[in-house]
Order: sequence, then C-alpha cells, then structure tokens
Amino acid sequence: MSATPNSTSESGNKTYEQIREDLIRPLHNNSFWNQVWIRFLIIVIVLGAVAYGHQLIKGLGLTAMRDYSAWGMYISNFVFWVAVSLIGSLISAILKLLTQNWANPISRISEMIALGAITMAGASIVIDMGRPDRVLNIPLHGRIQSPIVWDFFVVNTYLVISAILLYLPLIPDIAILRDRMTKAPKWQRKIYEVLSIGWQGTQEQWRLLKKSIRIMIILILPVAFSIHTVTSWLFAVTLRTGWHSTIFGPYFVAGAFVAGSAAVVIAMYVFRKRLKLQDYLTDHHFNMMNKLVVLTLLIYLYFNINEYLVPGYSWKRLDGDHLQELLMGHEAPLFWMTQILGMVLPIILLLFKPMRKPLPSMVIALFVLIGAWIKRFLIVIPTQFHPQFPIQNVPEHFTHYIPTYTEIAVSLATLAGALLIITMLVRVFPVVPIWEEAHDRGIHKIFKAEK
Amino acid sequence: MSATPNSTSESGNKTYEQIREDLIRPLHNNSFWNQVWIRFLIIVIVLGAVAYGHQLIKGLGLTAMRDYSAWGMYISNFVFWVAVSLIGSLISAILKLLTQNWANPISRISEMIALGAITMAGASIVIDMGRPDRVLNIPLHGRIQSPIVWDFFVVNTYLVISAILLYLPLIPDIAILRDRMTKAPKWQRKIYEVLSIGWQGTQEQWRLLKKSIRIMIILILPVAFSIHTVTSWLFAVTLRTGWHSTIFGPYFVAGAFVAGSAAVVIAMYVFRKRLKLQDYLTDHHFNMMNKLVVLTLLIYLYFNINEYLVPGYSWKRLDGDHLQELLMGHEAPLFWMTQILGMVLPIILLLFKPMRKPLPSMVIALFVLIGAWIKRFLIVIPTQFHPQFPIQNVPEHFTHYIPTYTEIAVSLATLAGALLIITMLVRVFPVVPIWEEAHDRGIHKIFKAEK
Amino acid sequence: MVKMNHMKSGIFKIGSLLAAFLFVSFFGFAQDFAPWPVPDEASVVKNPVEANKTSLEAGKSLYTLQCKACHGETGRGDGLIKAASLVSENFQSQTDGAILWKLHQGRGQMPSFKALPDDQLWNVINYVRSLSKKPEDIIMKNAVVSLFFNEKAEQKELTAKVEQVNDNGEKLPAQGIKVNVGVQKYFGILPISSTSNYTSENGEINIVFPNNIIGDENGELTIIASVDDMEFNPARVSENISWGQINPKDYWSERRALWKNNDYIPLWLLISFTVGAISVWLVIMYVALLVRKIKIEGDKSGLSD
Amino acid sequence: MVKMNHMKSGIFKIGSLLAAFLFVSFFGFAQDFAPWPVPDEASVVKNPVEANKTSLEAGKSLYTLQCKACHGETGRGDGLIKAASLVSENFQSQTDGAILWKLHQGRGQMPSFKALPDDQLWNVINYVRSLSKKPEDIIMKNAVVSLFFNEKAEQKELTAKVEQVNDNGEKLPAQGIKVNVGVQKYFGILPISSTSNYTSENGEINIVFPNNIIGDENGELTIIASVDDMEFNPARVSENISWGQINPKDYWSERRALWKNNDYIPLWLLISFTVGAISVWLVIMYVALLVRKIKIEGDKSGLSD
Repeated sequence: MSATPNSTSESGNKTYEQIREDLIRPLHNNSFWNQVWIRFLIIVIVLGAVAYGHQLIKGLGLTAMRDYSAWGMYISNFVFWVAVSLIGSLISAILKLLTQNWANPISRISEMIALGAITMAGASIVIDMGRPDRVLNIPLHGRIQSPIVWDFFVVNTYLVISAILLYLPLIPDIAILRDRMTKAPKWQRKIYEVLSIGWQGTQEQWRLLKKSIRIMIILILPVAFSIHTVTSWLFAVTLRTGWHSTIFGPYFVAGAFVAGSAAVVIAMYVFRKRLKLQDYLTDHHFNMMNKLVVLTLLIYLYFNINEYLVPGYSWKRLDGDHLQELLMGHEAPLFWMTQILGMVLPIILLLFKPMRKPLPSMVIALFVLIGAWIKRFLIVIPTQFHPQFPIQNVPEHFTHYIPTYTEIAVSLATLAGALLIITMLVRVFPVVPIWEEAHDRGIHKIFKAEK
Repeated sequence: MSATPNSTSESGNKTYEQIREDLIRPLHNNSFWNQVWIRFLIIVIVLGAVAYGHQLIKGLGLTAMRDYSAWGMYISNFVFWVAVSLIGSLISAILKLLTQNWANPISRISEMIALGAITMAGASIVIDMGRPDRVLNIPLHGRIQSPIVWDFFVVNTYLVISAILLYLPLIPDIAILRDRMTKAPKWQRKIYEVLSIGWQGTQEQWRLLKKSIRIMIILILPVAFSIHTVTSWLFAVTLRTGWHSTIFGPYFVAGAFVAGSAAVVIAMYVFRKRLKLQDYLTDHHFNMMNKLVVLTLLIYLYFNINEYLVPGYSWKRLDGDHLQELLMGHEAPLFWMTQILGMVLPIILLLFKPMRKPLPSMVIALFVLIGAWIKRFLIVIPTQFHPQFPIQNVPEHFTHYIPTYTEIAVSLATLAGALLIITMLVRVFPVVPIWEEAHDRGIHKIFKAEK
Repeated sequence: MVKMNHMKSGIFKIGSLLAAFLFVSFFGFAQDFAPWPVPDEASVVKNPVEANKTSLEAGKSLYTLQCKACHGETGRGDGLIKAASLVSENFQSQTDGAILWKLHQGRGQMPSFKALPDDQLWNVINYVRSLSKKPEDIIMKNAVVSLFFNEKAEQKELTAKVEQVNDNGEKLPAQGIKVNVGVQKYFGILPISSTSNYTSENGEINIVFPNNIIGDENGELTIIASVDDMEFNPARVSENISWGQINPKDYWSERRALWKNNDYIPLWLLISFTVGAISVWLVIMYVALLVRKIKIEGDKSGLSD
Repeated sequence: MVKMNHMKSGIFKIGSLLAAFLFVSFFGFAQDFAPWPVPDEASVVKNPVEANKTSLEAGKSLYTLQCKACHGETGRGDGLIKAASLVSENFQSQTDGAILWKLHQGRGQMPSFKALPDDQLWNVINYVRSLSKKPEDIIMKNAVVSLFFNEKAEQKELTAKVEQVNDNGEKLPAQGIKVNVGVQKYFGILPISSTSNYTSENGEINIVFPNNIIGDENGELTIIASVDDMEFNPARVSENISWGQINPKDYWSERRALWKNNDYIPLWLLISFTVGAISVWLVIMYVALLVRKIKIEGDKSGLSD
C-alpha cells in the first residue's frame, strides 16, 4: 500500500484543546446503551461461568471431545484468540517501523484488541484442561522439549508485553486525564493518579518514554512471531495428516494478521459511530486500513495455495483422505464458504475504493473475521478424524464432533470477556492517542519541554 | 527498516548538469581494465561453450548425473539464478510501492542483475537437457498439470517483464544519451536513437510512461512470486523426502530476496568504485540496503527454522535419514558453514552500523551470496540420495555426486554470461537513473512539461 | 421509554435463550439416568433363547463390540462415557422383554439396535444377566495352557495346548476351548489366532506363525496364549522366542531426544530456550526500570514546579 | 607495461587452467577405451577353474551383481554407462590371466575387484567367455513349466513343475532346475521364490504363498514362473489367481488427474492457468501499446518543435 506521510484529513485544522476534548468526551459518556452493553456482556460471562463450573465438576465429558477429536472448540478458540492478538504487533510495531504514520490513530485500538484477545487465549487453554488446578505443572514439571512449554512461556510473555505496549503510549494521555477528568468517580481518578506515575512531560521523561516504546516495539516482534509459530507447531510437529506441515508457522502468522486486521476495521467502525470520532477515524484511515486487509489477505491466499496445492498434488493416501473430506467431502461446504466469503471475495471487493468506506468495509471485515474463526475450526477438528492408527471399539457418535451447549456457552463467554476488556479500556482511556494525534497534526504544545 | 523520505546525502547539492555528466561519464570510459574484464568473460564463455558442445555430442554421460542424482549442478544453478533474478521485483516494485524512496538510485542496478540472472536461469534449464532441440516440446506437448510447463511459462514471462521494467525508466535517460553521446560509436548511437523512441519529455509522454511503469511494477509482483514458487514446486510436489514440504514456496521466495539483495550490495560496491559513483551510491544507501539484507536474512532464518524444525521434531524414518546426513552426517560441514557464514553471522555483523559501510558489507554480501549458491546445491543434490524405493544394481560411484569438469566449465560460463550481460548494460546505459536522481534531489528541469 | 422497554425485553430474550441453552445442556445430560418406562406389552415378551454356553459366548462377543465401550467390561457403567450400570438391582429387576424393548428403542447417547436380529440381542441379554451373577455362584474349572514352538524349513508353527486340571491335580486335554494367542506389542497384544480357534480333541490348536512380525533388536517376541472360556478360570502363559523380524537398534530413533524427558534434552534446545526466555525478560525488566526512572523524574520535576 | 604484462599472464593462467580442466575432462573420458597393456607375467597365469555348470552359474550371478550394470546383460558394453564390449574379438583374444589382472587393477570407471576371492573371479571369467559363444554353438534343451495352486484352510501353496521335452515330444520331470517364481507388479516381477529354488526329483518346487501381496480390486494376481538354467531354452508360464489382498478401487486415486495426461486435466487448473497466462500477456501487450503511444506522441511533438 502507499502511504500519505501526513494523516490530516477532511476534518480541517483543530486546536489542541478541541482535539483533547473530542477524545476525552467519550469517557464522560456513560449512556444507557453503554450500560446495557456492559450488562449484557456480564450476563453472557456469568452464564458461561456457570457452564464452566458445571464442566469443572462433571469433567470434560460434558464437552463433545472424544477419542477422535481430543481437541475441540476450545482449542480452535485458543488459536483464534492468539491470531487476533497478533494485530497489536502488526500495527504498533511493523507499521511504525515502516514509518506508515497513517496508522498512528489506530495503534491504540489494535493494542486494546491484542490485550483482550491474548487474555482470552490464555483463558481458553485453561478452560480446555480437565484439571485446571494443575496448570502450574507446565512450568514446574514441563519437558522443555515440548512446544506446550514454549507456548506457555510465550503466551504469558506476550500478555505482559501487550499490556506494557498499551500502557507506555498511554502515560502522557493518562496525565491529561488526571488533570482534566476531575469529575470522574473516585476509583477512576485513583487509577489515573497511579498510572500517570507523576508524568510532567519533561524532556527527560519524553526521552525515557520514547526509548521505552522503541525497545518494546522491537521486542514485541520476535515474541509475536514466536507465539503464533509455536502455536502452529503444537499441530505441525505431530505426525498427523493435515497438521504435519512445514508451512504452518508462517501460514498461521499470515492468517493472524488477516483476523486481527478485520477485527480492527470492525472496532474502528464501532468506535467511530458510538464515540463520534468521525474526525479522527476518517475515511482515509478506513481506506488505508482496508488496503492493509487486502495485503494480508493476498499473503494469506498465497500461503493457502501452498498449504493445499503441495499435498494436493501428490495426494498421498492419508493426505488424500483428509483433503477429499475437506475439498470435496463432508467439510467441503464449510471450507469453500470460508475460503470464498472470508478470503477470495473480500480481496476482490476491497480492490474497489467504494468498498473501502467505513460501512461496506465493516461488513466485509465481519465476513473475514467469522471466516477466520471457522478456518481455525476446520484446521483443528476434521484433521483428527484421519488418525494414522485406527481407533477401535468406540461408539459411532465419537466419529464426529458437534460442540455441546456447554462448550458453546463457555466459548461465547470468552468472546464476551474479550469484548468486556476492550469496552472497559475504552471506558477509561481515550481510544485515539491524544498526544500522538496532536503531534501528527503539527501541534507540539503538550510536549512541554520536548526538543 | 525505517526510511528517510529524502535521499540527498553527504554529496551536497549538485546541479542537473553535474548530475548528468557524473552519470554519463562512465559510458565514455572504455579503459584497458574494462577491455580485459570483457575479454576474460568472453574466454570463460567460449571455454564453457566448448565444454557444452562436447556435452551435446557425447550426451549427459559427461556430467556426474546418474541414477540417484538425476538433477545436478545445472539445476541448482537454475534455482540460484531464478532466486537472484527476483531482486528486480523486490527493489523496483515492493520498495517503490512501500514508498521507500532511498532505493531509487539502486533500482536500475537491481533490474540489470535481474535481467542477467533470469537469462541464465533459462539457459541453465536448456543446458540441463540431453536433447535441447526438443525444448519446444514443453509448450507444444506439455501436460498443463505439470509444474515444468508452468515454470516454462513464468520464466519466459518474467524475462520479458524484467526487460520491459528495465527499459521503461530508461527511456528518458536514453533520450539524454541520444542528445549527449554524440561521440559514441555509430552502433551505440543507433541503439540510443531507436530505443529513445522519439522521447521529448512532453507531459503526455510522462503520463503514459508513469502509467506504464506503475502497471509493470504491479504486474511483476505476482509473476515474480509465481516464478520462484513454481520453481520450488518442481521439488515440493514430488514425494521425495527433503523436498515434499509445504513451506517450499515462501521459503524459496525468502531465500531469493536474500541472494538478490547480496548481489545488489556487491554490484553497488563495484560500480561505486569502478564508475566513481561515490556521490550517488552513498554510505546512506549502503546502510539502508544492508538493513534490507538483514531483514531478508531474518525472514529467511525464520523460514529455515520452520523448514528444519518441523520434520526434525517428528524425525520420520526417511526425514530422519535425510536430516541426519544434512545436520550431523556427510553434508553437515557444508550445511553448517552455509547456515552460519551465509546467514547467522551476517545477521549479527550487519546489526552494527560500521559493518554496513561499503567495504565490510560487500565482503559480508559475498559470503551471503556464496552461501546462497551452496544452499541451493544442498537442497537439490543430497536429497536425492534417500529415495523411497531402493535403486539397485548400480556401481558404487553412482551413490555420490561430484560435478565433472564439463559441468564446472559450463556453470562458470553461465556466471560469466550473467556478468557479461550486466557489464554490457552498464557500458551502454547509466547505472543510476539520471532523471530520477535529479527528481529526488528536487531538480525538475528535465521534466520539460511535467505538471 | 418505549425504546428502552423494547431493548430490555431484547436483553431478556437473549439472556433467557442462553439460560435455556444451558438448562437443556444440563438437563440433556441428566436425562440419561431418568426413569425409562417400558410399555407393558413389551415387558411380558419372553426370552426364547436358552442361556447356554453358545448363547453366552455369542452374547459376550456382541457385547464386547457394541456395549462395552460405554457400559464397561463388567457392565458397571464405567466405560468411556458415563452409562447405566447393568449389574444394578434396578436394571436386573427388569424382564428380559423390557431390556429387549430398550435395545430396540435407544435413548439419548444409547443407540437403537433394532438393526440387529432379535436372537442376537437375546444372546446379549443372556450375557448381561450372567454379569450380575456373583463369582461364587458359578463353579469355575481350572486349566493350564502351554505353548510349543516348531520351526520347519520355511515355516514356523506354534501349538497352544490347554489341559484341564482336575481336583486331584490330574491334567487332561480340554477340547473345544477357545484360546487367544497373540504377540505382546507396545500398545497391547497383537492377535495371531483367528477368532474361532477352539482346541481339537487333544487340547491343541496349531497356528502358522506369520513371518512379518517385528521383534526387538534380536528379533525376539513375547507370545501370549490365554484361555477364553466362560467355564474356566482365566489361564495364561507367555513365552519368548526369536521368531520376529529383527528391528535394528537405530541410534537416531533411540536418541530422538525431543520426544524424551528432560534428562535427554538436547543442549542446543536448552540453551536457545533459556537464553531466549531470559533475554526477553531482561529487556522487559529494563523497560520497567526506565518507567521507574520516568516516575522518579516526574516526582523531582513535580517538586520543583 | 609491467603491470599489463602481469595481468595478461594472469589471464593466460586462468585461461590455460580452464583449458586444462576441459582437456582432462575430455581425455579422462576417452581414456576408458585407450589400450590397456597387461604385464606378461600376468597374461601367462592359467585359469584353474573348469567352466562347468556350477562355475558358470556362480559366474553369472556375480556378473549380474557387479558387471551387468555397465557391461550389459549380454556383455556388449551397453549397460548404464558406456563400457567396453566383452564379446568383441579384441577382448576375447586376451588370455584369462590378462582379464584377471584387469579385474584386479581396475581403471577409470572400472573398479578393482581385488577384494573378491580369485576363484569367484575365475567363475566370472568363465561366464564372460561363454557370452561370446554363438547360440548355435550350444545345444539347448527344451522345457515346459507349469503352475499348480493348492489352497488349504489357512495357507496357500503353489507348485511349479518343470518338465524336459525330449526330441520326440515326451515330457519328463527335470530335477535340479532353478525356477524363478514371482508376482507381476507395476514395475516388474516381485520374486516369491528364494534364490536357491531348484526342482526336486519330481521336477517340482513348492512355495508357501505369502498372504500380504496386494492384488487388484478382486485380489487377483498374475503369477509368473520361469526356468532359469543355462542348459535350457527360456520357458515361462503365467497364471492368474485371486490370492492377493483386495485393493479397493479408489475413486480419488483413480482420478488423481494431476498425474495424468491432458485429457484428464481438472477444469479449475485449466481455467486458472489459461486465464492467468492470458491476462498477464494482455497487460504486457497493453503496456506495449502505451509505449507505442509514447513514440507516436514523440513523433508528433518532434515535428511541431
């Protein structure tokens, strides 16, 4: 994609005070709809928690996981959440290092999504355990050779790094909120007070902050690539047909950027509408962001072709069984729907500029995101019905996998959980960085003593 | 990497006339050394042609290719040349689309290398044929299902596109040469006359030219990815251990960018020294170009880890046999030398700015480029000594491959051929685009009627 | 306010939908053990098949194939999923006819077996009845089984002999006894006898030993023969013999350290993982230190303001 | 000028090095057929092994293993690489001792066989001598081979019977004849007889037929038995029998269109390739058109200047 170096847009020139008030205003907005939304999420989470409690007591027999599909919806959720979480590193780190400045107003949205998603990725893994109380056995007694141990390490590390990378550029904004949000509830003011860590905007503070951010956006890259590559290796290093594929690492990473970019487009649309940020999340941002979606989709398409054409050409017996089911058999409708509605059609549509406007692109992004989830379901589940050794003496219903209500309820709760985390973050912090926005518009007023 | 938007450098401000004369001057230089170099290349080519003639008469028995290694040095040369040729698309297309303007002075070098390399890639395939007179059977009677047919198509297409992409931005420069190089030999003036196609620099001509260039840099991308992906599929769609790997497409593409970038660094160094272009190929360009080398190397390292760790973890019987030979057995010294001297060490060294200066980086690039060739040799040859079906009743010396003098002589001739093509192009055309260089320095004089 | 009411009802709808989902989910689970009334006309159907040895053996093999997975080997409902106990008072108090009806119907996770002929289902019912009999109810005979190996030029033969042991310790060849013969493999016993191997009149069965079984590095195999007869106590013998194909000790598969425990961890992996993990966290801590410095700087500057 | 001379000599050095490379390469190849003088004391060594049937058969099997690949089945030097003809006048005019010496020495692509015991090499030499005899020199006997199949409960047995045919048409069992029995597979004959299967006194060999051979979709196999004896003309019989494992006709492997010829080309591939190829070239032609427009524009503008 090509970038315009300056992201000023149709909104014209605003003063710093206008920008600040525009971006702080949503934090005062505790509207009825907001309340409804939060309570709805809480209800879903509570219902999911009840279902999970039941699963905890009765065991994983409540799920549809059986001898064949020992991994089910929870694991495909896990892969999905890890995928979505990578967007933080793509937008905040890669685009920043490539000096794509148009993405600056979007970076915080991507970091919030990343934090919500990676938290739910961790939760999904624990949910999938029959004995979650034994989770500490992984670091304590784990085999360092096992990708599970690597994954445990990188997921937790990425969680910490995501939180830090969200927090660091927030510090100057929190200082503004600390000074401006004097009418906020006490707990909220306390948060601002503590998290602003006495930010005064001195030259030395700016130097330290910029250095910290620079270090973190470089550090997040290897960790982000590791987290999804290791997640893919959980599958790829087994000998299972459909998983034992050398391309899985980059294939998952490419797919992650697709899912995350789509999530960002949806979030941009919602925030723009609900928080009235038309002047900050402009058509230009949607245009550029959707070009990024096309780019990630094209790369993902390239990896898809490689992933399916190479074994498809040779058609080894078990590969053939698996691919026949997927491409022409039982899974084919879902597979082609995902590939066409979630990948090919969005690529074609988004090549046209009108489709990159907020509303149409949000609808397309929804298809892409849902397709991304189904794709992970298709990678995790059907593969398991072609084991290399036959499984014997199992009832007929073991030979297919349909998630139970328990699994669906718990999964919906993780979705609600991620949305709640994002919602609460948006409740308390400005969704577009105030100081960066001002800076990008050529206003240096708030950079008190910056050189 | 991060880019500075403007590539003006330590050379200070030059007038258009100075720039023009600086860049045309090398074309007058028909020095003794130049003559020696060209004649040397011709001798190597003639010797290679004699060897090839002999091979043509006596048959491929003159090569070391036998029942096991039915593909030898010629095929690894082919893969190497295809790899090097991709650099044209990386620098001229990808960096341009990413608005990395620092790369403008290097784009023509990369296109010249691409043209030389892709020509020799085609030649290598024909050389590998026992009956080259039958080459037309591929398009005439080929099975469209066969990657060989796809490869035949994309190699030829890429050759044409490379030539066009080299030619288009040359047109305004050729017009300058037509007007300035009045003392050149007649054949040279004739070339300028014909190739400048009556360029007057009118607004309409500029519009058409810029449109053509824009189309070509977009068109070259899918073709460039195809050419190396299809080349990788020649290996990957077979069931052979060590080749049957889904990652091969992107793995080859990533490796190609490494080889090509290294070749560009070496060419930059040579042109800077021999053509006295210190003011145009500055330390800044070397710095940026070597950052690109590090980036491509890091991506290639990532693909290497995936390519070896996934089968290495599962260690299937034949995979294990192959990997043992490669990582710990007979091929291990060459393999680790290549991986360390050609990848890991260059990454580490190039992280330090002094190493990105012209001379040290040229030495490092030499290691990278030689490593790239050896890597392709290791991908093509040792793999073939682990067939899935045993090969019987063959003499002992069939079980290893050491290229014969014939193969070495012919291969050296292809290297000399590529160098000769590049040398002749540099003899006749300016290696740094005159109009683009002037434009980047804010001089719009030659853009007669440009808006 | 209309809008709000509308909205509220929307939330309640979604909420109750979810609640209903969960309820159905839990109830659907509990349902398996809910009462399962049988129509009277079905209960009074009589079992026409005598519970003789043939019927019990046929019933056992069908049970193993179709029922064991859920109801467990001994019918205690302790199979792969939670299923009804077939030895409970509650179950056994039904008539055979009632059980047949349930087999025909199926419910929840329990499939219908209507497709099978009734006489086979009666065999299963007879077998299931026998499960609840306490061991002391049946007087079991004792037997010993022994293995003989016989290697001809091109062919290996194996003989398993079953002898009944009388109360006075005498051994007599036992005819018509089913013997299972197999080779011990990593994940269980690989059967080499057919399912209908009954001993001949001299108490023997002969098996042509297949040539393609892979042994250890010396070709050694463990052969196991066991008596599988309802009237006999279990008897079993195992013998080692070098009749397998030689499985050469493969240095690299022995050393496939990635699959083994931490004692075998390859050094390169230990170093890469540890160095990688530690350096990432060192950088994170360094950034934490920088943040601390920002705070200190702020406190200083705040004071001087 | 010193520098220039120095340079020139450098170029000559590299050039002559390359020329030398090529020369060695060509010469190294030609050398194989250059004269190969044998010392007199080697030529006079006598062959102590009589060229009887045993020696010839041993010689043949060693020849097949070590010599055939290069010198060809009939010794005409038409194997995988170009090698000396062993039936030429030139070769056969040597003494046995001279051939032994060459076998010991090796040269170029011909390896040394010193590691093998001399008596085995003498066998080979005897065999190689026999290769040059014209067929009419030897009176070959005629034989017929026939196959019988015998299926017991658990085991399949196959009998191949060889009968010698006298001049008057009588058939008599031929003893001690080597018979090769195998199953026709895709890429050749899979041997199921051992290498030392000689017929018994009634002219038969018995083979226990392995159970694990995969047949066609009906389990049908083609069994081939052939007489492999130097004194007999080739005789061979082939019979079909359903003793193989059933190989279910697999729709998808039947239709693995990517491996087949253009008649089976999958539509999606044909379309993708054609559409892709055509569109790329359409774009190229469009750009060519633009370039033409540039030229036209230039001509116009040049005129108006």
